Amino acid sequence: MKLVVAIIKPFKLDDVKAAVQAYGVQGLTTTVVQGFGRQRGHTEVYRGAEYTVEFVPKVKVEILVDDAEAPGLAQCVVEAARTGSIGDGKVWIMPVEDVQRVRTGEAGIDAI
Amino acid sequence: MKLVVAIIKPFKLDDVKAAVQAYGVQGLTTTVVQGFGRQRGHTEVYRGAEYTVEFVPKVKVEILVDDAEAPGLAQCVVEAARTGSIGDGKVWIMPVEDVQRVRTGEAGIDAI
Amino acid sequence: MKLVVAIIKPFKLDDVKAAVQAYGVQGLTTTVVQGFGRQRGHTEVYRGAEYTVEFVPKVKVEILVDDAEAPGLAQCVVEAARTGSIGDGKVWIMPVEDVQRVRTGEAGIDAI
Amino acid sequence: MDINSGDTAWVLAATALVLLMTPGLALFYGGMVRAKHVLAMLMQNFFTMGLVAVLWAVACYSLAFGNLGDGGWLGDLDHAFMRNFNGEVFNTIPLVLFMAFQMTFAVITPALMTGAIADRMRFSAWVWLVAIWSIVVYAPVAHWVFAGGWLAERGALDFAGGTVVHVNAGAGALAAILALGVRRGWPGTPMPPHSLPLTLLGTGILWFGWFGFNAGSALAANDVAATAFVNTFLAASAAMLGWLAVERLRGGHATTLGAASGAVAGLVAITPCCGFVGGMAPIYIGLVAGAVCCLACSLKFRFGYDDSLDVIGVHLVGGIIGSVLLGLFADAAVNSAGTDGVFLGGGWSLFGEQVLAVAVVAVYSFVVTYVICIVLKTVLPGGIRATEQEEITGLDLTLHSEVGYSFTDR
Amino acid sequence: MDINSGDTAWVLAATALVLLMTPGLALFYGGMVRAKHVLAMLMQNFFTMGLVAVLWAVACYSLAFGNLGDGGWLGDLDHAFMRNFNGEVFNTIPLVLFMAFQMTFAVITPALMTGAIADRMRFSAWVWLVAIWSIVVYAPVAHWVFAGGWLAERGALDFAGGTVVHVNAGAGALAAILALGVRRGWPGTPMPPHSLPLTLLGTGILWFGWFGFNAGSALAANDVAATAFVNTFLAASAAMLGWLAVERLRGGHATTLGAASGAVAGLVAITPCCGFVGGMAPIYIGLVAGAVCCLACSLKFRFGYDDSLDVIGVHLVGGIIGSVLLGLFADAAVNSAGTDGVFLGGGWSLFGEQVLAVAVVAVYSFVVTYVICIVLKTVLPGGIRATEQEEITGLDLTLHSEVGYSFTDR
Amino acid sequence: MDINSGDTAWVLAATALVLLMTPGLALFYGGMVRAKHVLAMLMQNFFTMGLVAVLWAVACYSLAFGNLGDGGWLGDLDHAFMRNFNGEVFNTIPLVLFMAFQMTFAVITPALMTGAIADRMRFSAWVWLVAIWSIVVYAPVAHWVFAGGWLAERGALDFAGGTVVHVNAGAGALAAILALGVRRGWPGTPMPPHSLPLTLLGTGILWFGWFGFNAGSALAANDVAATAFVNTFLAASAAMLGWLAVERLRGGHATTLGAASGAVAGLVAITPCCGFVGGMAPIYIGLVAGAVCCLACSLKFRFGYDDSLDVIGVHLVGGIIGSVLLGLFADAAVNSAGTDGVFLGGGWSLFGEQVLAVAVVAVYSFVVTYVICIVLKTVLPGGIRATEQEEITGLDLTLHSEVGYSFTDR
Ligand SMILES: Nc1ncnc2c1ncn2[C@@H]1O[C@H](COP(=O)(O)OP(=O)(O)O)[C@@H](O)[C@H]1O
Ligand SMILES: Nc1ncnc2c1ncn2[C@@H]1O[C@H](COP(=O)(O)OP(=O)(O)O)[C@@H](O)[C@H]1O
Ligand SMILES: Nc1ncnc2c1ncn2[C@@H]1O[C@H](COP(=O)(O)OP(=O)(O)O)[C@@H](O)[C@H]1O
Repeated sequence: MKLVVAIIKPFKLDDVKAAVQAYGVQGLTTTVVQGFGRQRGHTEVYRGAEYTVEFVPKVKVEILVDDAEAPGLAQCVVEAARTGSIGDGKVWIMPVEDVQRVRTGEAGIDAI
Repeated sequence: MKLVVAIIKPFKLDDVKAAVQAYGVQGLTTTVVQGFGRQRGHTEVYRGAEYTVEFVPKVKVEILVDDAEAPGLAQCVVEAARTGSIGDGKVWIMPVEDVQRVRTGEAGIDAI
Repeated sequence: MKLVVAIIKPFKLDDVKAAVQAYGVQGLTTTVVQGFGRQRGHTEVYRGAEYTVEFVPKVKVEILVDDAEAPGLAQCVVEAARTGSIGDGKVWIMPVEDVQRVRTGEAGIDAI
Repeated sequence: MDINSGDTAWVLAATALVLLMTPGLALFYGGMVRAKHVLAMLMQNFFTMGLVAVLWAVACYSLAFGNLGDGGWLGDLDHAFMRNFNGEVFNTIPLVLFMAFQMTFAVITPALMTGAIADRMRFSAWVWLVAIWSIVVYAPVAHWVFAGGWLAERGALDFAGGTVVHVNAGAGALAAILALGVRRGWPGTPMPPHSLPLTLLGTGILWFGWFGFNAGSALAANDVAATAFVNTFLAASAAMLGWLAVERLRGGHATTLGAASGAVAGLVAITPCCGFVGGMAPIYIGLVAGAVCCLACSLKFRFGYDDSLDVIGVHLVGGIIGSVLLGLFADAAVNSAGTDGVFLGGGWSLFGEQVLAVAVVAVYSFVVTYVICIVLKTVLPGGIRATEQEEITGLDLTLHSEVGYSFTDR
Repeated sequence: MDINSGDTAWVLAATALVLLMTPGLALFYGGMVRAKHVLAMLMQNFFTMGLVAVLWAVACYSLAFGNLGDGGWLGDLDHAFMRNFNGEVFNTIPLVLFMAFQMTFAVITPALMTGAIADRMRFSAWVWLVAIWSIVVYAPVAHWVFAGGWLAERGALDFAGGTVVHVNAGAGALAAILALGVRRGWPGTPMPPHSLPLTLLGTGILWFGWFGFNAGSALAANDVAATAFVNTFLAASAAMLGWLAVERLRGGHATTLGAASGAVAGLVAITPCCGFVGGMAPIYIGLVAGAVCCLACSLKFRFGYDDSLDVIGVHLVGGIIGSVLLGLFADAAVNSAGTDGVFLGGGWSLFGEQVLAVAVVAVYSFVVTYVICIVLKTVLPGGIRATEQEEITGLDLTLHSEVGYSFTDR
Repeated sequence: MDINSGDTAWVLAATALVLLMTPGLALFYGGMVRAKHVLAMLMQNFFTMGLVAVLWAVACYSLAFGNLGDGGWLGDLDHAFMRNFNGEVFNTIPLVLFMAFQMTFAVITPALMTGAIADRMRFSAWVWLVAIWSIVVYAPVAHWVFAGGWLAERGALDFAGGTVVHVNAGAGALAAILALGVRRGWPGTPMPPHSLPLTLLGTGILWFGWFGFNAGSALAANDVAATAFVNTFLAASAAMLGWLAVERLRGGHATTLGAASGAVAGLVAITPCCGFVGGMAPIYIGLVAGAVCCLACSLKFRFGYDDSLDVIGVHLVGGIIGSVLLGLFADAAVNSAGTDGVFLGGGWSLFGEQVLAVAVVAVYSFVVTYVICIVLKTVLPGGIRATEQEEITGLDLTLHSEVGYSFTDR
């Protein structure tokens, strides 16, 4: 099993979810994260005092998939998340051992 | 070392924590996440306009453990998190290299 | 590729970010998490009723790096995050396959 | 008598102030519940503003304030459906303004109970409870005490609602929670306030509005109103100090919620007294109320009733303290409509009447409210209690299809 | 005539109450937008308090209320730059107080439009729009109706602003959103309220302030003020019930936002009527307004205009309902300055004037507002619309360099 | 003189309005601190409402307002412990109401200082500071200016508290922060507001309450009150425009916090002037105050004092601006109790007295506050400063065992 992890722009989440579903995967987990990278943050001004905020809001998407589907799914996520401008994020794949579905105790590919 | 990762229903967190402690592991890290899966989301209505929210609040629990203990711990989490109804979540295990405790620099099993 | 993961005290984030940048890595992703461990939580009192909150606010930092740099980066994070008091957190390394930059589709080391 | 523009001006302003108290109460309570139940709490309170006002116009005002000064048990229906108000004057203000002023009291009294039953009553059950309660509990009790009914005729004093509002709502709340049962997980599961700033805002609004409640009850812009105003202020302040002192003496920190709760306890306790006492009395009454209510909030853990936001600890206990202490501190020099209490040499007769009034109102409200709840439990298809799943998911989403907060934008 | 201290006391208090309505409106609307746009909404409202007040002092008051009772089209400049107020009396209150009371109306009327144009207008465009609108729309319309201008002389009644405030703002809002276009993603993308507790707080403040708005419009502490007060209260309550009834009849839950919206709809509808009707009329008017406005809020989906927070559904529709129903319910017995409507045997003449006044104000406001927006679109360097990137990132950060909330401390 | 019901009605309402300002201030400040310190801020303000009111009743009112009009330095103890109020009249209102009105001023003045010392003072140190300060700073200064003491006798004017409230609190705040030191990490670490909607809500409440503060200071419902009311409104509005203009001229965006801060700066500056000036003066005073206070808020970075929420920049500077400009704009035609300033041909004598009064109050408050802080630093077991760990974790949890928000339910 693999875990496909993506850091994306928040407003692309719906597109990514749709693409994942279209790819045939019926579940995913998202987390609100703050990213730091090439994309510049922003400046806030309160009573003339400027604060530079270097972190940018991002969403992390995590998807468990079968080994064979992982590269294709990653590719699909990359395409759905792309706007072409800086800060679009990253997608990577991590190895996973032994997945279980809590409700049933099913393991492996049946668990997802 | 392994990382046991669980996506569970938020109100089961206390049970899971208790089970993990009972299993003999003294630390874990939790994250508020939003899950999408078989469990249906809900509908919100504002002035007659219906919005379907497909994401469901979940908690992610991450636990570092020794390789040998990982399967048992995963099993223990699965049992503690189970309510038997849809949306109970997933538990999986990921490989970890080289853990350190920040305070002391201790590595490996001593770090957790 | 590797993913260096750190659980740190929230107020050390700026130090860790600076150290990571100084080490030569130009991106990272942070998540607000709640930790449970040796560090005691706290007690809240509302109208005389005491609640013990065992979870402590932490920040998770995730950094993708080249295999070769991972141990050094982990070490660098450990040092930057250290206050010497209990609850400083953990740093660990996880294997990653196949990173892509969403914007360009670049893969591997070019993606980060 | 003619309309006096100054008195009318003050009662207009005071009525607006009291109206604002119900949203204030909604926020005060709303901040104390968990985020997933905040709207259900707000809704119970706002809905009460809707339903009770209409009922008041249709019948309850007339049931409460008809047969004024008859020494009896209930009003009539002369003013039902808003009849017979045109051109009528009450003391020095338009009668319809007196009706509006009293309407705000009729609204907030049942609303006080929402704090006790928080997080577990079905909304439809609340709709029925508040409707029936306004007719069979509030209207008669208001008649007995405020409209020259039998308790007033015996000599019980209640300037602005120690018995009619606070003891009444407090005893009703106790009955309702006994009928309803404890919240799932209580007392083991922590149920901390989700937003104390909201609660503190509510406290500020309540304090502000209470000036209308208490000083407005003089129904005139005169020295009694001024005295009631000062007493209200000082009692709230002193009770805050009293509550915080107990917190410190118990070895803990002074808490923000304690400061807020203490102020409210003082406002409750001074309510029956405010136009009848003077000098340092409000400070003494406030200190006692603050300290005792603080201690009283722990009783629920001992006796196992889930008074979620301490309506009994603050309103029932505070209302009793104020009503009874009035028997000691009442001072006829402050208000010729009053009398002297024990400390001013007036003997124990007022004290006795105060105790009687408290007891009668508490017992009546408790019994009738309990009966209403039991009947509703049987009669309503879904009963009066939210399901376990609704409690876990949150009443906002399950009963109202809404969520309170949504901070994460896409 | 001399100054009457009671009347002055009430109008002082009422003016403060109405001033508070604009912050209340800001919160009411602010809670309904997404978190990333909350400050932009608050800013449009607060800024209106700044700019319109100064314009009112400089010229608009005089343009609206000069040539009082001339049956004409516009005032003069006699009071421009705050001249000629010293020692002047209006009825029984200082003229300068009348000017301040009316100033609060001039502020909140354009502010009502911010709900319709939410989340997409550039701040600088709002600055220009509100400035020009105050002069060329609000001042003349106020003259026609409030200052004895031609509509008033014909016989149209508007106690506190059904046409001048609500129809006026509602029609202007419709023009502005047609000029502006829909929000990016509307109606497909969910845009749920980010904080309903904020909206409910705003509702409470609006309800409270509306007593000043309506009962203050009597400009005296008398029985008309008292009647206006009670009517305001009852209409809000009844409209809440009307709105919630429709929600239930449609098969859904009663919602918190529905309760709040219903109350506001009732307040809008009773505004023109409050000093001219009596008895159960406010309850009937409220029920109709609540039910109809609830249904009217769905029209935008059918016709495809993005009235973001339902200014048309609540203020335009509610204002029309109230102004027109006044033609039916008006009762000269309540207020000698009024007349009898259809139901009181006064015939259809008032009704006709009410319809005319509504139509004239709606058409005038719509056309002129549309022209202003189109001109601003051409003239302003950046146009009137925020860029797509600004809408995605949030107007708070992009237009004001601020963020609304920052709950995660380091 | 007899009690006038209209005047009494207005002062009752005004007193309630001013009381609400302290919760408003708490929210205004509370929104500007980080979330982990929000309750500590609210607590300092609410606690001040508790403690100062009781002290006022026990002694401070009498110390401030005894020996009325003696041209001297301090009152007496004739009214200590609430004695000698019964039946007494002050002008046309009950004396006890005057006492309550002034009580609200005594409460908010030290509360203003909490914005400067935010996020680092131990709560117990605040308890002592506010108690001592009320007695040794507020009471004498109020006597000098408000109670016909030596500064008033010389001819200094202060309608509602430019010197007594704002200069006094501002100078005290400066002393307190010098004694206390900067917040850990200041100015390097960003410390953005955690909830600007809370701050804007506070602004709305302050603006609303300030009408009571300023127009209530007429102690009557007359034309002076009306003028004070209008001036208050216009100055706030103009100052908002002034502040935003500076923000734009500096090349940045107009900010929401700027709009709020500007309005408050205008309210501060008009406070001493509001009953003594007329015409366009409030607009000019407001524009100056808004622009100058905006600039003054940057001084702390140059001089290195951590005036956390700009109490010096807004209240000290704004109070000075208003008090001094009164010497130019005062107009005896507006208020016979006033006099003509420079622009009305009254010459420089008033101006001189205003400068003197500002200087005396600023120096006295600064010196005495500094001494109090230093003494407390030595005497109190834990000193006056929170520990580094408390600052990092948050004062809410460490000093009050509470957290402000808990949005994540289980
Ligand atoms: N080395 C890294 N490790 C982990 N996350 C990273 C890394 N570099 C970037 N990210 C994440 O990816 C997001 C986008 O990266 P950024 O460099 O801004 O743009 P791009 O991916 O288009 O080059 C960042 O906000 C951060 O969340
Ligand atoms: N393929 C997946 N990858 C990552 N997370 C998943 C995946 N499928 C489900 N989840 C997570 O598990 C949760 C529960 O899954 P769901 O399908 O609703 O119920 P169940 O696990 O009982 O079948 C989801 O809300 C989501 O957070
Ligand atoms: N076994 C574990 N698995 C995952 N996270 C852990 C584990 N043990 C500790 N942590 C995380 O590390 C944080 C610090 O751990 P703690 O035991 O309190 O202190 P220390 O690391 O200094 O011994 C915890 O709050 C938790 O977030």
